[in-house]
Amino acid sequence: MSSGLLFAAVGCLLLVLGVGGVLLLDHLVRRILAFNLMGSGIFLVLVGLAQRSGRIDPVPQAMVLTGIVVSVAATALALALARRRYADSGSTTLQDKARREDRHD
Amino acid sequence: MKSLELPLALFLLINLAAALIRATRGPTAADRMLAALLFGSTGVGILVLLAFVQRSFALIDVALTLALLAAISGIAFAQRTWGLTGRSRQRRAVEREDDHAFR
Amino acid sequence: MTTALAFEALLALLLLWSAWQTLATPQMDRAVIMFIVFGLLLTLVWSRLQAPDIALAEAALGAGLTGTLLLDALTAFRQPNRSAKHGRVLAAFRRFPALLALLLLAAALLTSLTRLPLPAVDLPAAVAGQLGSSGVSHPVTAVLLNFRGYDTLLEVAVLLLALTGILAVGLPAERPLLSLNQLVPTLARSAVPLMVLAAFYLLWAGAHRPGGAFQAAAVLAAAAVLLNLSQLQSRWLPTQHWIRLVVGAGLLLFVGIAAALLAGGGLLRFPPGQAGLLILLIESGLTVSLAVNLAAFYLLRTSSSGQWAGQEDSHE
Amino acid sequence: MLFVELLSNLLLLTGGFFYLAGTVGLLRFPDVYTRLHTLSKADNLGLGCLLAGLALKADSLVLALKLLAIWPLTLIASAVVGYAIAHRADRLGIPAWQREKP
Repeated sequence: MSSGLLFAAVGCLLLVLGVGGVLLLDHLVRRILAFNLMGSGIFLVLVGLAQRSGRIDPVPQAMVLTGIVVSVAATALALALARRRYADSGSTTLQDKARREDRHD
Repeated sequence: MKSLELPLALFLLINLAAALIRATRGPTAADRMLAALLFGSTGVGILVLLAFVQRSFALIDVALTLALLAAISGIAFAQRTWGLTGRSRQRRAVEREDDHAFR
Repeated sequence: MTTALAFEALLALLLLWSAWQTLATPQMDRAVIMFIVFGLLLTLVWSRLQAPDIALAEAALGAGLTGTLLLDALTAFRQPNRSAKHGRVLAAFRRFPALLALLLLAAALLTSLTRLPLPAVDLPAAVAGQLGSSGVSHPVTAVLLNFRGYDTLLEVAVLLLALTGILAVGLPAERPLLSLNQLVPTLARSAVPLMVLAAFYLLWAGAHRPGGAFQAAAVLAAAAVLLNLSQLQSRWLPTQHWIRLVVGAGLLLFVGIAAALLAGGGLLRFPPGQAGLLILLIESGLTVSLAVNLAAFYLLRTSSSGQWAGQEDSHE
Repeated sequence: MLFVELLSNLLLLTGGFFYLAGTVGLLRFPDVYTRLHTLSKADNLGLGCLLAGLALKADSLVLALKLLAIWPLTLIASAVVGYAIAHRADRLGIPAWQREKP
């Protein structure tokens, strides 16, 4: 097993972990973190898969470089939205605070 | 003579793993921040060793960048975050004291 | 060979462990720290995968900007740090249907990974073949700014859009530092000039070895963050026009050069003779513009008496 | 030539030893202040030996100088971060460990 393939497999697992986190966790910052894990998983798959024969491939590397910068921008925007949501409603999740308290407790 | 770099890199990674697991279990938030600090020394060490193992000396630039920037998140944590998100009464008390000092 | 395999296997395990901790740990500040650790481990992985360009960007952004942004955002949530329901939500991972679906997804991805045929087009050879006419000798830079220049053009546009979105959503008020000690400004005074030097070096190096505009911009942005943390640089206000000018200038320069070249053929098809010079021009402009854009994600704030301050207090 | 190689390997091994000492300290020390010591002292000494050892193996002078430039950077950075964390920990009232008197 080449190191490219090994880390592509790790990337797949990270992607699955991130998908689970985005779907199942409720805190918005935690979802943002999970989304970033997904992204990193995809980057690993891209580069790892292209280099599974051990040869360096500059094309996916350049694309991932672009992707990393874009994901930082997306994270910053998402954090601003989460802050705004909290400032407006006092909730750190997508559910309304009042409804949530009705349902539990 | 067998080259020493790769075994040493593995050895450093084992050290990093042990220290990371210890640091994340630590009682205070600072112990967890130690985990990020570890990369300033052990991570940089692994990077320079990898540069020699793979004969790709651009990795030394990566190590240099990491050495320059490793401090930032630790400082941000100490000066902006730690204590504001904590729960214990002790921390709350200090936080209130801090607020007084600033207002 | 076995030592190399052991190294990679341990690195892979650590990476997965830190990712799991990011999601599973109950406290948010701990989750963010584990995410920073994840990013730093990823830097080691990129180095091992012979991708020093990505490792540079990951190290600079992960250590300097993303972590600081996340740590800073946490302070906005004045709620108990531990989300009360996290234990129960985490149990969702153990709930049978969800777990089954995720395991099936993982199995499907992993099996398809091993069955993928090798690509029909030999991209590394194609890049190597055209490298001579690209104006630079480092293949990743050639792909980024020449062969797939429109990717980079759109990326700059995305960054600008994200910043516009943040301005539209509204900026949080500035908070005072929790504690300031004298050593941090001392560090900033000695480290920031070195960071600027390193950024120039990375920009210059990009033409023939790993480095380039993005990595240089990330280092510059980290320098701005460090200056702010040591209170040598106050926060930026959205009313400061120079920020808008500089942030827009990178994209304008890029679009301008692209439009000028449109007459000569395709979008961003550089004439081989001047390609090196044009790429250097674009990269220099991009470095400054991207650095200000990235730093603005962290540094832009309304003044402390802004609208947000009152709203935040009402939820304490 | 053989002497240089021997010296370089010796420095690498010494570096490894200090890293090990740092890890042992991190695992065994009782509070956050002492644990900060292990990272900022032992680990950085290990890094210094490592860099010196590798600089002896470098092909060019530029490379060796670049390697050696990393060390003061990490020294300054870890000193400042260690101090910032300890300072804040002290402000938050985290007590320092004390040996129990018999």
